[in-house]
Amino acid sequence: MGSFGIPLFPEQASTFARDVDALYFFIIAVSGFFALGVTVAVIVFGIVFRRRHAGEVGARIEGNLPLELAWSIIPTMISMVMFGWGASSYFHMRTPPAEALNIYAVGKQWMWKFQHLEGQREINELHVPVGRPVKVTITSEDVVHSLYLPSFRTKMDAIPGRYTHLWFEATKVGEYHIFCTEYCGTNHSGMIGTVVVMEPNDYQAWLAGGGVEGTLVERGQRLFQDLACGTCHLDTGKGRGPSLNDIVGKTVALADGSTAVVDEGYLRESIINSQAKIVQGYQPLMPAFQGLVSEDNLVALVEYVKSLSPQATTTAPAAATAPAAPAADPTKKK
Amino acid sequence: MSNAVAHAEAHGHAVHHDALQHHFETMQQQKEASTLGMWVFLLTEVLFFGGLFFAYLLYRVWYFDAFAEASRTLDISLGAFNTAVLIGSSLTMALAVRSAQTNQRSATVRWLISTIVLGCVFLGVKVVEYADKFEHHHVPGPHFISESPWAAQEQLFFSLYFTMTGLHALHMIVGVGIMSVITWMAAKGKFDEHYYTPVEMAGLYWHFVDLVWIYLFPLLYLVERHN
Amino acid sequence: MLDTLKLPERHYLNNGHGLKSWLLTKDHKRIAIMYLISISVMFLIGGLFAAAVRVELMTPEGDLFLADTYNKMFTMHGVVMVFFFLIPSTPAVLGNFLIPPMIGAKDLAFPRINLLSLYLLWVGAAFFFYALFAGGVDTGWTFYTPFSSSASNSNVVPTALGAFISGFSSILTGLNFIVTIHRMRAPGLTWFRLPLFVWAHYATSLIQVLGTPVVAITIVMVAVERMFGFAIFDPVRGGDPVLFQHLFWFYSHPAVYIMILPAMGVISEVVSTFSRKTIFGYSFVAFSSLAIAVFGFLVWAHHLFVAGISTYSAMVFSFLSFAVAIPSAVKTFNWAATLYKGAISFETPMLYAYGFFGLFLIGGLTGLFLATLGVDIHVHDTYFVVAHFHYIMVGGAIMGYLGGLHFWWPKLTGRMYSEFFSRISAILVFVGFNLTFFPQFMLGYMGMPRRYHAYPDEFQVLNIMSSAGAAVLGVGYLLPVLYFLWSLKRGEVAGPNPWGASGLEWQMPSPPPTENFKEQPVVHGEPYEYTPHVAREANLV
Amino acid sequence: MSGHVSPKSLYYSIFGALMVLTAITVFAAFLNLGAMNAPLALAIATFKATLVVLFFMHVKYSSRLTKLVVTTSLFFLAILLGEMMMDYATRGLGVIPPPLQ
Ligand code: HEA
Ligand code: HEA
Ligand code: HEC
Ligand code: CUA
Ligand SMILES: [Cu+2]
Repeated sequence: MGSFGIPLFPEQASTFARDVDALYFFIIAVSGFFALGVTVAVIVFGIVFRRRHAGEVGARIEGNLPLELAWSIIPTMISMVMFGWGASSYFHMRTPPAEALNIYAVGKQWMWKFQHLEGQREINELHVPVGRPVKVTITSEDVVHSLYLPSFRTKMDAIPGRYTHLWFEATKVGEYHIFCTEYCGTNHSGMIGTVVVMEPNDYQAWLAGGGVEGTLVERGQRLFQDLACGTCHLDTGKGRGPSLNDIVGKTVALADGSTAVVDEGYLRESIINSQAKIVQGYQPLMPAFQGLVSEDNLVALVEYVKSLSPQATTTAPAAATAPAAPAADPTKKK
Repeated sequence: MSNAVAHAEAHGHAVHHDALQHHFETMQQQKEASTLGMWVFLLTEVLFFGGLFFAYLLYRVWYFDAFAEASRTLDISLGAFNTAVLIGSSLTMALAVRSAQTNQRSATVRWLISTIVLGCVFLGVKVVEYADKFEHHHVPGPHFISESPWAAQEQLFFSLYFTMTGLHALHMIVGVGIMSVITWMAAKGKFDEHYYTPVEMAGLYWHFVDLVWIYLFPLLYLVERHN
Repeated sequence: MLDTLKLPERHYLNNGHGLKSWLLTKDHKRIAIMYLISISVMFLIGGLFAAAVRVELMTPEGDLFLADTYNKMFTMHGVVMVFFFLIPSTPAVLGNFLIPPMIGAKDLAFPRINLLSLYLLWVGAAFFFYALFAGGVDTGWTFYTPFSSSASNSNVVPTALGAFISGFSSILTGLNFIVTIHRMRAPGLTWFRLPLFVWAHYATSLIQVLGTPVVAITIVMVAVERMFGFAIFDPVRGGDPVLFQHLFWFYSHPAVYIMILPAMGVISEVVSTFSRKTIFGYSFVAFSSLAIAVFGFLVWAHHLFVAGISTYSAMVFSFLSFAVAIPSAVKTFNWAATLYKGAISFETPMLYAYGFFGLFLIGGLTGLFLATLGVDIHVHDTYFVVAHFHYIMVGGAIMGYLGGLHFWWPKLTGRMYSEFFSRISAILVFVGFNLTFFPQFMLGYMGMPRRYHAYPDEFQVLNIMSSAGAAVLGVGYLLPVLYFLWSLKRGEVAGPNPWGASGLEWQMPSPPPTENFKEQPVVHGEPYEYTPHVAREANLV
Repeated sequence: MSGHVSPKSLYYSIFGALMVLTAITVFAAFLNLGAMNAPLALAIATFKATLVVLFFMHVKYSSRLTKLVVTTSLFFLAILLGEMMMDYATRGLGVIPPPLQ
């Protein structure tokens, strides 16, 4: 790809790429039209109406209301098209399909750490299968970073203290750049890596090749024991803390009268800073694990707690988002 | 604003007042310019504090319990006392402006001095409160100590508490400074019923400082006092 | 005709000699000249940092500077250019000099405050230089937390205080303009007879007084966090680092209009003068300035599309970002229409105006790419953004500023510069500029992130083009310094109105006397009157 | 040109009102009004602020321009608080807007 040896476009390696590029070309066309129109107009006027003798003055034209209206309304309407198209692709990019593969990414000065549910952990390298939606849950251990996959046309900031998400579906086997695009200090430009898109079989083989510590859930379970979470969180619900079975996807009532939906962000907050949201009927007894659990381990804990809600994590959300999936479909067919 | 006209020479008369600067045509124009300038300045102040208030609002919604807990450690009687003092100083300030308008020189000076005194009382109480915070290690940072389960988020509260009240106190110190100059000018008889803009401008500033406190008091001291 | 002209005997430049007569002056014109010198120095310094950035980026490896040094280079480049050069540029130099005469006043409403705001800029710059010599700062001009508040170990607080103080300078300038424009207009000069330059500055001032305080308090919050260990944005104690971004951009998006609106005001004056025609759709151009100022406050979070804001608010902010583009569109079309049936001549200021059209169009239109959610996800924080804002800030705002400087130089100094060299420089700037920054759009879409000290090899060709362009651009910017200095002694005497322009300021002698007008002018007509009759009176024929 | 001179009694009664309102705020803070505590406190504060602005700061008797400046500041303050809150308030709503679901 490219012209005169100068590359012009990054590779199109995800389902988003065509969509985003098409939108890009549309805006180029509109902009080109206006830019050329105005440029040609001012040049032509400059030649045709050039001053011919020193005392010449221009015609007295004060303005023209219909013209003013036309050139405010037409650009408004055109820009609404851009807005609508841009917004719909944004929604698409922000709505991971329910069946997406879950991968966790933790940014840290200056590296990317990825964890697969199967237990594989990697640094500055991310292996994903082709043709399957992948959802990456992102956070940071220190400052703000941003996970950027140019060939997939997507990026998302990694924010300390929070989970953010991005998703993509790779369409081409190959190796592509990973960049950190939020300035994060000295070695910001070194915080780069490679995303390796593999055939599903190769991916399975690759997954099988590692995971000495067991799957993410297993690691989480071990942590759960090591940190003695189970002393309070009994399955019976009779412990000092609420039972953690089947809570994901549900709405919990909080002590201050409000409610919260249990998702990964909520679980993370409940562990690291449990006092922020107190479950109704319980005391703020749970110690804050802030600083005691690294982001990597938190991810494992969260996955483990999620695994205690088997319906929610497999069937329930799929049902909830099922109607959205077909809506996303048209953009998927190439 | 006020210092733009601060060099004014006094004892004027309506036609061509000595306090009129060369680039203005009339006293009326000069006064209107100062008034507008002062109001625009206060407008910037509103947005200045606006940013802080938003931070406060957000964290209070997020960490209500922590804020309630931290707020209970503030001394409500000192806070209420200070509110009364500050409102009182607004009254004396308003009366000072009124005396200037009606050309009562000694009354102007008297009210201005009362305002300064009340302002200093407020600052004094603030010093007592701050000292108490230091003593109890309620200053956010490495030395912060709190028994409550919300220790971390309480630091957000105290950070905002110190920033907000600190900036407010800074405004008061500036105000007391300005007021001292104005009192001195008033004592020297630089103002009359045609020219009292500096007193009026100082007044607007002082009332604004009062306004900020009117919000700070319930937001900081009264987050949740029942139970 | 010009040989018969003489400089006036008494004018603001020779009314008082010695340093003290300058440093303690209350004359808006002298203050403007001091601003001119100050910001020119800052521009050269900022430009040197840019040159360093461009030299480093000629090769993919980070070989010339250490990564830390590079980070400090672009940070200080951005800080200097934004806070100490572009924000003060047109308003504090040209606005300061011209607003009083344009409205028939002797001075700004608060001359001492005007001087104070110059001093504040100096104090702010002093803080910045302290930070520079103490080892620099490496946060990027955006000071994002928690990097700035807890991770960086460079001189964040002095730099931030420098920006804070220069912000106060900016607030005071804006305040002064607002009051002056409201209260000091000559009899007969109604709002709709004001030059569009004044309208543009009025809108600019609104942003300055409304936006700057918010960034000031944000800086204070970062400073207390850094200095005292307070927690406001600290995620470890529950703070939200993204809150900083909201507060920062609440100011910094409107601030980009502080940079462009005054330049737009200049363009209105220049286009009208050099086509000898009234501005097409005067009231639309005037109101679009206000609309930009007000709408400009509604769109800040378009810098946060991938920063974890909610999907809904991203929609709203994207939508509003398109809305803010419309008034700019209106302005552009009206300028083009003004040329229609004009009597157009191409002296240097007009060349700059034409350059402005081309570059502002590209810069503004690429703003639409960024405002489009789907595209911004891809190009956010890549060189596409860098190219966008250089097109507007360097291509648009500086072209406008330089055009204005050439346009009013005879008024400022009483003398003409070399028309030959100034045209060369205008062309060099235009060509060099495009060579520097157009490749960056391609780099950005290719995916090259900004603030990168080293980059993958495939980006090198475009980077070399960009660096080559920067050298041309540097020469283009250096030339004016030379011929302007030359003109001070050798330039032809310009006379009060060398361009045959219609504004009130051209009725003063050049350079003007300290009090601007001997008699308070009274305005009877509309702005931009170019009838043959007026032309004759202005000695055009 | 002395501007509006308010009677002293007005100032004293405004002062009295402000003191009473302060007392009410403190008193109300000790009542358990559930979710209403904060809105009430803010409403009282706003009422007090209005009194100060209108009477102590003479806005009631000031030019239209002054009133305009006051409203402008409130307008932009509302933008600041409102638009930022909009982001935070809608973050919890998930990604798919209900109508599209
Ligand atoms: C003077 C400075 C200036 C100006 C005037 C603008 C003007 C605009 N900017 Fe720009 N911008 C910056 C300086 C500026 N910007 C800077 C410095 C940054 C990055 C900061 C950083 O991160 O360091 C930035 C970043 C930036 C972003 C964030 C990008 C990102 O980080 O991901 C966005 C997103 O929406 C944006 C949009 C716009 C828009 C829509 C306009 C509009 O106002 C443009 C309007 C003009 C036109 C549209 C052209 C004329 C119109 C026509 C010819 C008619 C045709 C029009 C239509 C069909 C609508 N800008
Ligand atoms: C008014 C604002 C302004 C101006 C005028 C400029 C002017 C220039 N800028 Fe910059 N720029 C910014 C505002 C501005 N910039 C901002 C806000 C950033 C973001 C910073 C951040 O990320 O935090 C940025 C970032 C930025 C980058 C990205 C760095 C990165 O992300 O890693 C680059 C890279 O090319 C760049 C280049 C240039 C160049 C080549 C010029 C040229 O136009 C400069 C030309 C001027 C001179 C060269 C000096 C004068 C001439 C001489 C002294 C002669 C001698 C010199 C030579 C012969 C070379 N700028
Ligand atoms: C000392 C007792 C105690 C320990 C140890 C403890 N918790 Fe808790 N936990 C609680 C209590 C009490 C609550 C309910 C109040 C609240 O929300 O903070 C709770 C709430 C939670 C919730 C939110 C549950 C819901 O229904 O919304 C999660 C998730 C959780 N804990 C996970 C953990 C994990 C993981 C660990 C170990 C790392 C752990 N807890 C250790 C006492 C404890
Ligand atoms: Cu991590 Cu940049
Ligand atoms: Cu912007």
